[in-house]
Amino acid sequence: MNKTNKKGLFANMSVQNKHSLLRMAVAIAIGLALATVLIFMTAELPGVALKYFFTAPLQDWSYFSFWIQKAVPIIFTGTAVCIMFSANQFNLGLEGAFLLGGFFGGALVNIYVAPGNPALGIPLGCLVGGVVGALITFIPAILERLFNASVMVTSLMMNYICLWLSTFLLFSVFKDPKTSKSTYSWASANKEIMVTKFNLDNGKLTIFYSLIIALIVVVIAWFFLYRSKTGFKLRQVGENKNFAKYVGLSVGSLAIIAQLIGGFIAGLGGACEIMSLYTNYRWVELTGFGWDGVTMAVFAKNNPRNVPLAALFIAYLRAGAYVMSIKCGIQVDMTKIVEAVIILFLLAEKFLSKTYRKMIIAEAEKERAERAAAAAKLEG
Amino acid sequence: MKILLALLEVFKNPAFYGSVLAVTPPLLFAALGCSVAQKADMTNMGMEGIMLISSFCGTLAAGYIGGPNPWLGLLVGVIVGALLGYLVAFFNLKMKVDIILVGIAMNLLGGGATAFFLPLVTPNHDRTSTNSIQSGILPLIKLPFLEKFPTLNAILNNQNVLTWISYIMIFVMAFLLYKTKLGLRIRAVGENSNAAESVGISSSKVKTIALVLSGILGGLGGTFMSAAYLSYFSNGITAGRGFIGLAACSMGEANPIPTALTSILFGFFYALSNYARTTGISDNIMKMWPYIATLIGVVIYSINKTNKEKKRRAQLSEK
Amino acid sequence: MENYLVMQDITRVYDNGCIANDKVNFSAKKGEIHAICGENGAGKTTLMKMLFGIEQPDEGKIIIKGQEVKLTSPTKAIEAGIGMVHQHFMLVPSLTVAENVILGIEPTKGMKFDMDKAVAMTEEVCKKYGFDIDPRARVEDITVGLKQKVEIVKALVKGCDILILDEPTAVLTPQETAELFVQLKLLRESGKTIIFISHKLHEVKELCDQVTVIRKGHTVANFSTEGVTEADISRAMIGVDIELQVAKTPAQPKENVMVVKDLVVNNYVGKKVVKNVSFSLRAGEIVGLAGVEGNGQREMIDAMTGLGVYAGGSITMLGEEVKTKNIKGLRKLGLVHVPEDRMTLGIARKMSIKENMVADKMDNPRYAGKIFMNKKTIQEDTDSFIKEYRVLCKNGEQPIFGLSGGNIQKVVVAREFTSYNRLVVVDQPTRGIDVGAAEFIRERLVQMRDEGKAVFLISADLGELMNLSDSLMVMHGGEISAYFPDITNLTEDELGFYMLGVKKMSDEEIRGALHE
Amino acid sequence: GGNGGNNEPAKSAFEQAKEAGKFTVAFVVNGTLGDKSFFDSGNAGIERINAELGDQAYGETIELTYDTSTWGTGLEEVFKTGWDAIIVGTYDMKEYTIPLTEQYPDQKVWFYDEVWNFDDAEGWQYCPSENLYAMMFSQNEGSFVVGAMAAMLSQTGKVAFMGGMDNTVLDDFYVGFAQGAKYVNPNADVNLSWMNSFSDATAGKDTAQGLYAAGYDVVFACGGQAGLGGFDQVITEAEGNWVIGVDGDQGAYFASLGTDEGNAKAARCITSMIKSLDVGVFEACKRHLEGTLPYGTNDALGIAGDYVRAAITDTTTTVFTEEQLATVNQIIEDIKNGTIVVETAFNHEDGWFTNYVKQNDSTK
Ligand SMILES: Nc1ncnc2c1ncn2[C@@H]1O[C@H](COP(=O)(O)OP(=O)(O)OP(=O)(O)O)[C@@H](O)[C@H]1O
Ligand SMILES: Nc1ncnc2c1ncn2[C@@H]1O[C@H](COP(=O)(O)OP(=O)(O)OP(=O)(O)O)[C@@H](O)[C@H]1O
Ligand SMILES: [Mg+2]
Ligand SMILES: [Mg+2]
Repeated sequence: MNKTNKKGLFANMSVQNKHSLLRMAVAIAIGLALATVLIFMTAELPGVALKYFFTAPLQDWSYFSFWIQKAVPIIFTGTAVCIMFSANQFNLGLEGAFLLGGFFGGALVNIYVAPGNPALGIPLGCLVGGVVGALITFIPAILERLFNASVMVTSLMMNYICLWLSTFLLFSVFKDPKTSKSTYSWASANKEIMVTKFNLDNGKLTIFYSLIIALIVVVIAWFFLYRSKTGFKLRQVGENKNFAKYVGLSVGSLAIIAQLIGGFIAGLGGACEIMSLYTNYRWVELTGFGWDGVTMAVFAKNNPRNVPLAALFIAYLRAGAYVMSIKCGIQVDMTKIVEAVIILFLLAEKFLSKTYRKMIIAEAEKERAERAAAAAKLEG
Repeated sequence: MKILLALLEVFKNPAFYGSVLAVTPPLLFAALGCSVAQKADMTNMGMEGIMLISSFCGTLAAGYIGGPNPWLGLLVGVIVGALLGYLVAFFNLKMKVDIILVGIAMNLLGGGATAFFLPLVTPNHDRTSTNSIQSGILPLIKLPFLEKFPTLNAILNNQNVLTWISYIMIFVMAFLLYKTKLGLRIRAVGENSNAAESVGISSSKVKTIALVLSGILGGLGGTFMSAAYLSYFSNGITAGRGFIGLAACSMGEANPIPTALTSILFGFFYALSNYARTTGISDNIMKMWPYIATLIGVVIYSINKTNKEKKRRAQLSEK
Repeated sequence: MENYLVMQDITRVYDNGCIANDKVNFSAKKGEIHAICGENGAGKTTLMKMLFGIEQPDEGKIIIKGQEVKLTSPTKAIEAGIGMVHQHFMLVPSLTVAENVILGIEPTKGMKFDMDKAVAMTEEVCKKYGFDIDPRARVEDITVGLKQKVEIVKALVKGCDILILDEPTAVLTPQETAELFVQLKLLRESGKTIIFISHKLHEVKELCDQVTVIRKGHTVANFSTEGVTEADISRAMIGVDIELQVAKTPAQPKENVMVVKDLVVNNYVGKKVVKNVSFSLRAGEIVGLAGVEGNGQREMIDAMTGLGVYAGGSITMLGEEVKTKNIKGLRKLGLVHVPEDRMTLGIARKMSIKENMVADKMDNPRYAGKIFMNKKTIQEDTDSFIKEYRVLCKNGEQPIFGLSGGNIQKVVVAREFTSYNRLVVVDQPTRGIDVGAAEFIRERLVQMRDEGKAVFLISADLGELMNLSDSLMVMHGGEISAYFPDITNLTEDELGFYMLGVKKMSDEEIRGALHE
Repeated sequence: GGNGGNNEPAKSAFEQAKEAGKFTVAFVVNGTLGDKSFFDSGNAGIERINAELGDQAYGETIELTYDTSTWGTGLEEVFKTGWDAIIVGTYDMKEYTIPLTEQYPDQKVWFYDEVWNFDDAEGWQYCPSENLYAMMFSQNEGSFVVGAMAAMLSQTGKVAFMGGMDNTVLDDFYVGFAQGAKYVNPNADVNLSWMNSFSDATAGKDTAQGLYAAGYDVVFACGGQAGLGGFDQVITEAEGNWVIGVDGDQGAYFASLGTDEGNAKAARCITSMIKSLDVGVFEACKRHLEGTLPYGTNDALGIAGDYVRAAITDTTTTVFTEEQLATVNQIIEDIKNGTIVVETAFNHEDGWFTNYVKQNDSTK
């Protein structure tokens, strides 16, 4: 059986994997081609615009930093969604979890609990953000468990409740009257911006510590899902609920655990985002990162290990588009169109199914030929 | 106390009820659209995106083709809605993409494409709304005979024609789902597609039709936003109404009348949040109410359903 | 009289390679009720699906009224005058009877669906053939018996001349059955051809004119019911070919591991399907359970293994009431279970072989610590399981859905047999797998018995049952209809009589299964 | 459209201007254009620079979008590109601007709508930049005038201020508006409502609806794009309900569209409180080129220099009597000569504004 023919990278890959890679490549190509068309349609200097769109994040450190910065929040929410989707839980409450995680954990902790004390504020902020986030996803989860209420609908409603709750608290209690929509700044306490970052090359490269936290979360999430026994159980629930029940798992509790963890990660992400990018809290709209998390999980096939790559890809598009927008006045919203198109083609099982059959048949032919050759050799 | 009195004042004001009627239609269209799809066992999560795109296209058509012609805009909005409904069906039924994820992609597309094309198609390269295109507004229905009855007059007179259509649509959809051949097939396919297939009904065809209908209603809802609520398209103009429609549909178990009542309840709280700001209650708190109400509603509904199911089982086992 | 319907040399091979029909011949005359009999899996339903256009024959032809027809869809079949009542209900619960009946041929009045016309159409058919159904009642509110009648009306209203009934009485009470028969006879009088599938031979004898017997995809007999006895039909159906004899010593039963006493189980619609069943399973003994599908075995096994609930009586395992334990608790006590439905219950499709092998072992400290899985042990043990159980695969990392059916079954068996066990419940352990693998699994079962485990074997393969079991129970109509403490002198014919309800033992004899 | 046929790597207008040695000005919008209000007004200033000072200067508007997470990077990007002067404003942008003024000492910043701390080294957000010019519009003065006009026209004695989001600049609008209304009608009830958005027109429409329904018959819609929703609402209200625009001459804008609906909106817009960012922008550029721009100071741009004023449209002259308009003119004169001292929301201790609202708004 060990007929390893060293024909390069793809030689040892199964046909399924090859095809799924091909499908991903084609989906991405379609998306990028569409982006190119859109740019040509709209830009005054399409060449320049294209250059920014495709290469900006690699052009200098500050664009590079911006690229990484854009990836961080969606690494958090993407990982969160991976865990929930792995257990087949369609809890869409991450928007709310991210927002309130940022509000309570990122902002209020640093303003009121640990002012001027990043050493306490950051870890405590992360913790509080996570707990708040977990609470947000827990509510729909427990409602489904107790009353069988559709978690998708209740979690969507939770998002808006979180939004208006936080704006209410912000405007009626915590707002700094000097500002239009921000809390007091925690920078005031220690006179300098508390966001912690690496500054390399004279401050041109700025990488926030939140990236490190995000990557740690990814690693833990991966270990959790694929190495820990609870994670294994979660995946069993996600894969086949009846099977999980049959091997003796408590399906209901595991479903809740998955949602709690997802909410925790999203809330933690919100806190990190607030603590690294801002010196005060100022979100009065849903951030959209929760939905991005779903996109990420789709791209990553529900495996946290792939999330950073997926996030970097999307963030690259977004960073490029943003620079292009500032330089050439092209709307950043273009990336959303590209993302939507990629999602649709990436997930389309029937997309390129004819090619798949052809690949399969070719593979089978090859195998048959090899076998015949081997048989001939034996005889000869 | 002062606040309660002020609220009472609001409830005594007939214009408040007129306002409830005026803010409900987009929710109603969305909810009815979700319900017709849901009846065929298709969760139309992409309602928000469908509404946005059809609103956008409708506005452009109304403004560019034949000067301000909102009726044309309505037509185009509806056609675009139908096409998008078909697109959802295509990706789900033919390409086998999970229906929820098609919906999420549709919403992404809705937000992205409208915002992206807006400056390209408006004469002033507007970034936020089509203010520089005159797309007009659908006519208000004037009922002069009502002027003798001030209360009714405040509630019913001068409502937009699309508002009336939206309420008529409740009965149209109820009729369609419960009194027509198509409705029967939609319900049959949604509940047991094997049963439908076994008598020669193509379930994917019926599901596609249901989603196209859903798209049409989404188109009406979207056009309402830009040709009745406002007179122009503005980025994110639907502001989550598609999602609320989905929730209302879920609470009304996709049956047109309960779904419509839920939407109206939602509209009630929505209007209340507008009126209550002059009573001293924080309007952010008021804005939370519709969602909390829906949340509670969904829970109560689910409890009821579970109990009913239990009772049914118990009854059966007695036999 | 000329044959009204002829199915000639029909062959159907399913995608998975299963030859469900192999040159089957079947013909029926106008105005007769023609029974098709055969064991579970003989290919009866497959044959009928081809007649109703759901499946297409790979070979052979279908001739109606002397004309060859191509039935490529149910619509075509309906046009050709064929109606079918499926083995499982094909009804939309929330719709009314009339709406269900006219689905697909809805009458309209202008834009409106014409409910009155639909009701009238339903009533007309009901009146003509003597059915008493309220056309405006919701299907979810009516009894199972009525539902079955709605299915028939559904077929009749489309003007069918040939009516297929696939096990219509499986879900009916004797009274409902009797009532149905009256109506079927009326239909016969009005000139309809009825194809009637049933495992209940007295029904066949009572109702039908002709009977065709199918065994393993072949037509084996065709009689007129006039001249044959139930025993004759039974003999034709049950042909046991014992492929291989697994050698085994006589059993030495020890203490009771599980005791089932006066068990009552209701199915999901609340119908009592297990009626006061009592027996016990002893360590060191293989107890076999025979019976035609749908006689309460499914529900009883679910109750025993904690997957389902029971309404009355008791099930105790090693003295503990099963009801009070969850599945995890039962597994701790040593209950393992190879389920019949391996694809939806036995495996997680997209997970690897390795993960499927250890899915139930996460609370075993050998395989997982407090938090993490014990990767190395899992790797080593699963590799050795794969070797021991001869699972044909590339390696343990391969997703399980890529395996053949038989190898999937080996994985399930390996998982269950290598977990801590005192009682092994195996449901159709060798269905659809090759001879070698089957023999292997059977040997393991005997080995487990010899190690002092209690084994409960449920199988549709009578050869397997008779070869492996130390004692054997037969289930019929929700009751134990026979208990053989010793099966050395048991013949397959005899067994068939009990399974098909031709014979029943005395209560005393059956009580022996409890080993008090 | 593209520039097909041109094989040369094309140069952007900015690069061309740089090569031509022009003074380049970037107007940075922390949102997007199209608000028919403040940002559009600033953009008009840029257009005026290109039109009137085009031989020496070149200006462009850069939109950072409403995505707050991009603002820091976006602003830095503008500095890095090498614009000679960067016009930016509002409180939210201040924290990003401070470090950049140090990092890019060769570039000028013209900051609007925020008071800067140039001298108190111990104080809050100290920024001793010699390159920063702060323009503060006295919106309270203009608001006083439109407040007075609102009270003159109101039949119910109830007028309302509908702001985008609560901040000191917007508070300053309210303070002037309320004081002006009370100046004409000491019993006036001046409601303060927030739309909590500068971009969502439906929020403006909804807010306005609540206000009109509660009997506030003149509404000062003060919140960019969101405020425009007030215009959509007023045309569905009965005669005798009015709206006041902000930042640009919104009445004139709607009239200029020439449609029925535009006319209807214009006919209900009694005036607009024009806050001429365009003038501010243009004047700053002109003064910079002349070398007279006072860097390192907070420059107050008030009613005196016509930086803020009440728009007079056809509607204004129709709905107000000669007499009333004369009074308005008198008020303007009195503010200019200091007879009327307009209160401001700036420079008070915390809680002052809340109290001020309580005195003027009966619902609070
Ligand atoms: N869709 C299918 N794909 C693959 N194999 C199938 C399919 N349906 C049935 N089979 C197989 O074909 C064989 C005949 O099945 P069929 O349903 O015709 O049996 P039957 O005689 O109706 O049995 P029963 O009495 O249990 O209803 C069985 O071995 C079954 O496993
Ligand atoms: N869903 C699938 N995806 C990929 N490969 C499959 C799939 N199902 C089966 N195979 C492969 O096809 C081959 C034949 O499988 P099949 O189930 O038909 O075997 P079989 O002849 O029925 O064997 P068995 O007797 O063990 O059931 C096997 O090698 C198996 O690995
Ligand atoms: Mg069958
Ligand atoms: Mg097989």
